[in-house]
Amino acid sequence: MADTKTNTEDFMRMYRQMVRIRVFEDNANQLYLSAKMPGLTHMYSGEEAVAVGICEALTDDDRITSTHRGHGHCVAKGADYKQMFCELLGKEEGYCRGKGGSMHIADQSHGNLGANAIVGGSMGIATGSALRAKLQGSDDVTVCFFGDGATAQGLLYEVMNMAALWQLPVIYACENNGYSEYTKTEEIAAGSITARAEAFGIEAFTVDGQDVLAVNDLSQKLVARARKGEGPFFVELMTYRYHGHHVGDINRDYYREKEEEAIWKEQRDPIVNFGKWLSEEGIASAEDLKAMEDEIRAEAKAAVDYALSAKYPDESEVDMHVFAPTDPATLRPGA
Amino acid sequence: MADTKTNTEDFMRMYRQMVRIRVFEDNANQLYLSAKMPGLTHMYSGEEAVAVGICEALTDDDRITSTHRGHGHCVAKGADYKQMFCELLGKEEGYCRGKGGSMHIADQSHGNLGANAIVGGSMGIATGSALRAKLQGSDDVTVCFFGDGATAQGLLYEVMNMAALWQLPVIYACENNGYSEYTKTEEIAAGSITARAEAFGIEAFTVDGQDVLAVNDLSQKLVARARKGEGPFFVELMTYRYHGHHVGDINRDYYREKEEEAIWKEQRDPIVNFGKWLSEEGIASAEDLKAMEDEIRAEAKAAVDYALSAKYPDESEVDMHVFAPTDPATLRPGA
Amino acid sequence: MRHITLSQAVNEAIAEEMRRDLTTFLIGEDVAEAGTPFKVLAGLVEEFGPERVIDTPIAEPGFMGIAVGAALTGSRPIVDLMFGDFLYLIMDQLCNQAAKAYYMSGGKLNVPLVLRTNLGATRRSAAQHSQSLHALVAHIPGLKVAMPSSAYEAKGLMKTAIRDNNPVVILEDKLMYNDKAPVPEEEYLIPFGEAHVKRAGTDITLIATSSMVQVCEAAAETLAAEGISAEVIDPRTLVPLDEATLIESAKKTSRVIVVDEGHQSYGITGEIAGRINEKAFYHLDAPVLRMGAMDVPVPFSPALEDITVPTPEGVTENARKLMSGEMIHAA
Amino acid sequence: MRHITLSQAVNEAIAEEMRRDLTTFLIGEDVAEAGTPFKVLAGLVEEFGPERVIDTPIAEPGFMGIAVGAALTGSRPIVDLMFGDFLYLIMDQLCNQAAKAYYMSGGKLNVPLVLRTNLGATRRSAAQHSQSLHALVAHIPGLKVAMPSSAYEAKGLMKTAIRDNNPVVILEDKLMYNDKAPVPEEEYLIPFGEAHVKRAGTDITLIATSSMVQVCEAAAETLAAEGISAEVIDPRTLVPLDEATLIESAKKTSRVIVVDEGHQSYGITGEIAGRINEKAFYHLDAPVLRMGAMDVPVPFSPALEDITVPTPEGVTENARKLMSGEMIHAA
Ligand SMILES: Cc1ncc(C[n+]2csc(CCOP(=O)(O)OP(=O)(O)O)c2C)c(N)n1
Ligand SMILES: Cc1ncc(C[n+]2csc(CCOP(=O)(O)OP(=O)(O)O)c2C)c(N)n1
Ligand SMILES: [Mg+2]
Ligand SMILES: [Mg+2]
Repeated sequence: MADTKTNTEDFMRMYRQMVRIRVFEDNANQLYLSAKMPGLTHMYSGEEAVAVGICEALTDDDRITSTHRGHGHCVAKGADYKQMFCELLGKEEGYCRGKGGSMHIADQSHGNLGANAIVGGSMGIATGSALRAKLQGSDDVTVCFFGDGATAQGLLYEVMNMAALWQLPVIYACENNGYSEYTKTEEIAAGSITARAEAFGIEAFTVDGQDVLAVNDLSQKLVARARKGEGPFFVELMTYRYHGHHVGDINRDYYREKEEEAIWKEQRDPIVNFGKWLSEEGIASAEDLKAMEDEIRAEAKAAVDYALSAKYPDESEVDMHVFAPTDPATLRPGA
Repeated sequence: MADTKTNTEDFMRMYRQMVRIRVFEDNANQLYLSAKMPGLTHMYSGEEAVAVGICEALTDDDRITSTHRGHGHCVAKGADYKQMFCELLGKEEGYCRGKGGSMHIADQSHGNLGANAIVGGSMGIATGSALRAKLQGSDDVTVCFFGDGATAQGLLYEVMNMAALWQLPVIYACENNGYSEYTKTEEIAAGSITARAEAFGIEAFTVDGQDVLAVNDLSQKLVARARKGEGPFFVELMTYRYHGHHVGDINRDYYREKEEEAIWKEQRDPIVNFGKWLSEEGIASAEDLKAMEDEIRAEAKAAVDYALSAKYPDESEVDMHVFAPTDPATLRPGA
Repeated sequence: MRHITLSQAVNEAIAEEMRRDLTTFLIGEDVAEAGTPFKVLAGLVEEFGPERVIDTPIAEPGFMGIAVGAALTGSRPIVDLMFGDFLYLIMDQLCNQAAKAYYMSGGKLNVPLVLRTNLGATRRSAAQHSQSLHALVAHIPGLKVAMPSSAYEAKGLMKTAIRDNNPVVILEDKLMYNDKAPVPEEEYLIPFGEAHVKRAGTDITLIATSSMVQVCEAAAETLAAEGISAEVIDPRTLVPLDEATLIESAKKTSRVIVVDEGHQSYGITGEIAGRINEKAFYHLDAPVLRMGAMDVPVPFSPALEDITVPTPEGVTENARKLMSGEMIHAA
Repeated sequence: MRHITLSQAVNEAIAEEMRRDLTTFLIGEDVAEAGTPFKVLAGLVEEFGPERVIDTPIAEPGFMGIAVGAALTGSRPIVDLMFGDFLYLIMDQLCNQAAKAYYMSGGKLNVPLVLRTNLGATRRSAAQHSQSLHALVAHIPGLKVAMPSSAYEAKGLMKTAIRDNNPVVILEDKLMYNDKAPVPEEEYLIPFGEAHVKRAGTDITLIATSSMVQVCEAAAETLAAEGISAEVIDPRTLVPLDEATLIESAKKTSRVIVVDEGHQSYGITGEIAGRINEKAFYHLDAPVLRMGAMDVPVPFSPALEDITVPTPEGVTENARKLMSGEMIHAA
């Protein structure tokens, strides 16, 4: 285990970020249940150690691509509650001016290239970001988040092939939460997921996605190596989603058992277990952690209230942002 | 080596089929060079042992899917010269009434589901044919031919995953001729091609694609196992194309060396080497083989002449075959 | 007559045809136990078993290709594509392979396959889950395209599609799954290429597809109260298109609005308007008006999304203008 | 002025822009040493090196996605798609990702990317290598679409495309690569959304895209000999579309034919005809005629292929009919 003294700040930030994700999702769920949120959303609760363990190994210059289950990545990469809740509610002050919503949420200024409603849709984007880094001699690294279900998309193999051939600084992070929608992973994935990456000559790892320190430790190493041009890498993170596939997926007995959910929630919760460790190590008392959580909950409540009363974009915005402007001066010869 | 006495007929048929392919391509090339053929075509010369070794392990009920380099598969699966040359020239008596041409040629009645001008485009089709066999309780096997270059297409991994999950009777036959168009395989394929199949839990094999007996031997075994429900399988066949990527690709020094071509042609020719073996084993003399070839050349010449003077489809055919008719009786309730 | 939902209608149609023809099977993501996210296929796996109601991995190009191969060799697959927006992923298998096989083989190989998917915005699902992409498939020779406007059409068109010997794309409006309509107990099929006059009228023709039929019926109701008699016509299939019925109505009323939920530009309203203008030109009192969805990606925000699609008010407004002889774009 | 081929024009445009802007790069299959099968990019890898002229494996969705990611983060990729028929393979990355990123991010992320590909039949390449699929991309909000009709346009439009901050699809006619046209030595750009009157006329307007401009110019020549003065207009970009110039001409001549090589049904002729009918209705003496390619997969046989696309004779014939006041479809 790392040197706890010097790392106290890091540990506390990781804990905080995990709680921030959990609290965000609790509020999102509440907004749905009280019919205040338009549409549906996919919650990240239970998987916090994955996003946080990885994103804490990244700088603001590093990029990520996210998924339909994107709130966790967004928070972990440094986003604010206010603009996130505004986005969730389709308000003008949202990160995407309300045009994206939950499935396209992103704090673009922190290197989040966007949640994506196409399963696997961002695999090319992440790889392309890494190609850009290599071409421009920049040492940033891109992490591509996707689920176990997304490994069925052929695009992954196309871009892994090119990433391997060109040694791109990209890390493929497969969040294996055991399910894609209402189907168990073993029913939709033949063979071995990591072996698939290895077959392309890509070093692949499996890690406990409920252990934020383990995830962070591996991520630190791989990010450092990717920066030096030793990429790409593939990581399979074993995790679990607590809620249904989306907020509306309430009765899920037909595809997964209550006992299974209970075991993960009660024995493997990434926040509870990390909290225990922090206390045991004398880094933070249970009270400290409780106080932190309370403060975060209060912040979330304020953000939700703000977002609920924030204004919608003006109707005139409907046909704005279809095309980015091009400076007319650029379009003159020689310019 | 197999029991030569009992297999004489098989050996001679394999030899004949290989020669038939070579002769077909020689004539196709000639038609191109003399500007008698519309468009371009991709020649199979040099790869004959692959198509023949595999197709000789199949029955007429077994299916294949073919590629842009499809004449070899077509001949090997039992097609006639006359209808093939007619197709190549866009004549009404062609297998596809002149509508398909070289890149869509197929003797459909022998289970050839078609050449395909989309690289990788037939991988789903072959797998679907195998799914049909399984659903309908039929014991036929489908072979999917594709090139090394096609392994870059994500579709392959999508369908291999499903074929493995559902244990389908399909054999993926990767014709590794060292090039995709003007690029060497090592520049476009990271890692190991067979390992990619193995990662999906599919048994994979590599075989010398210039040795028709080795190919046929392996194929017999895999086809038999696939019939029993032990599929899918993957085979990488190491081979070489003698001509350019297509008939128009004449100056190819910039991407491959003349010496390399010479070595394959002079030392590893599948027909010459098998012919030698047949003589050594006392199965057929050099004269017998020469006579066979002459007879085939004469047949080809006759077919070419026939095709050259055959008629084009009538203009009225242009909008025929857009939609297949549906018997109106079927469209009545209860019918 | 009993009233059932569009969802039940689709389910019944598929069940009836699967009973009738053992070569049919369903394939797609979460079609079995889950019965799709919209629950449209609920119960089918219980009746037909997992061999004929096949759950796939998330690999749209792959399972579409597999369906094409099965169809080419004697099965009749019904492919479930969870969202119409995923059409982009399967275009190659659908348009390069399925649509062209019969033609390229000179009539030797055909692809009896149904692709069912959906369209429609205003469900707060944002730009990648709200598109109405029927124009893309209608443009490709070799594909038939059907768009049911109620449970009645959903059932009758689906049954015809399954029996057709060609690839047929059926697009259902995902906001209409719970809408009820009268559907006979007795079996019926709706032939392709026969438009349906949903409401007869004499002053103006409203041609509408899918959920826009409801929109136009509502507009017609308002117009009727104002003494304007609107005829509402649902083409039901874009390919084949029943041009004759549309043109006949245009000649009768001399005024036409075409309403559709696909993006307006380079979409299907241009085709329909183009044909009517060409073939009923000398009977028209005013230009054919086109009302498609705005040419913008579908925004998430409810404040924006609702204004991207045609509404009864918008149709009514345009109809009034046409009727009042206002010289639209006359400058 | 010097005459150069369309192929050279494209090559020059790309080379000039790659010299000017170091964030540009080329990516595609066999673009480097081979310079593409059509040799359009020959020599570029020698000047710019393999880092900026990148050969890919045969993985169109993959390298398209990679280009989108590079564009989103500060590069300006030029993607080479060997045949326009492969558009089907990249539709998801192009239409769900590239086209929508700017909008979905509320204007925070943009995708400055050029996709160059081709169109055009009569090359004896059969159904999967001969399609003209511009209608599919023109329908999707967020994509600009350009179609050069000669070497001059090919150069000027390409340079503008590379400098544009949005995804631009450029479709070149693959049979025109060796066609020469006068191209200035000095640098020039052609603005998007400005149609070009290729030939002025007063009696009838022929609106034509890509190689159909040549077809219409030939027709105009024949018509001139018969005393009919035809105006030939090339929109140059479908998105944005210079509606004003088209409508102005229609108002002037009162008779219009729209000629395009995409399939006629649900293609771009409907859109252009629809807009003209709507906005120049009261000035038209006859319906706008549409001439697209036949609604059939492209056949291989030369005997069939040549009759699937519009020809000068066909255009001339239709123009004569319109001029003679023959009541087309008047029944
Ligand atoms: C291309 C595509 N296919 C299907 C869907 C519908 N869908 C949304 S999420 C999902 C399951 C994804 O599973 P996984 O990748 O494991 O991610 P998880 O939801 O478990 O985080 C599916 C099938 C989609 N959005 N995009
Ligand atoms: C989807 C697609 N991309 C690109 C092409 C152009 N193309 C035709 S053949 C070929 C090379 C194929 O290489 P390989 O699969 O190794 O087959 P080979 O030609 O060597 O037999 C390419 C790139 C195509 N026809 N289809
Ligand atoms: Mg999952
Ligand atoms: Mg090869």
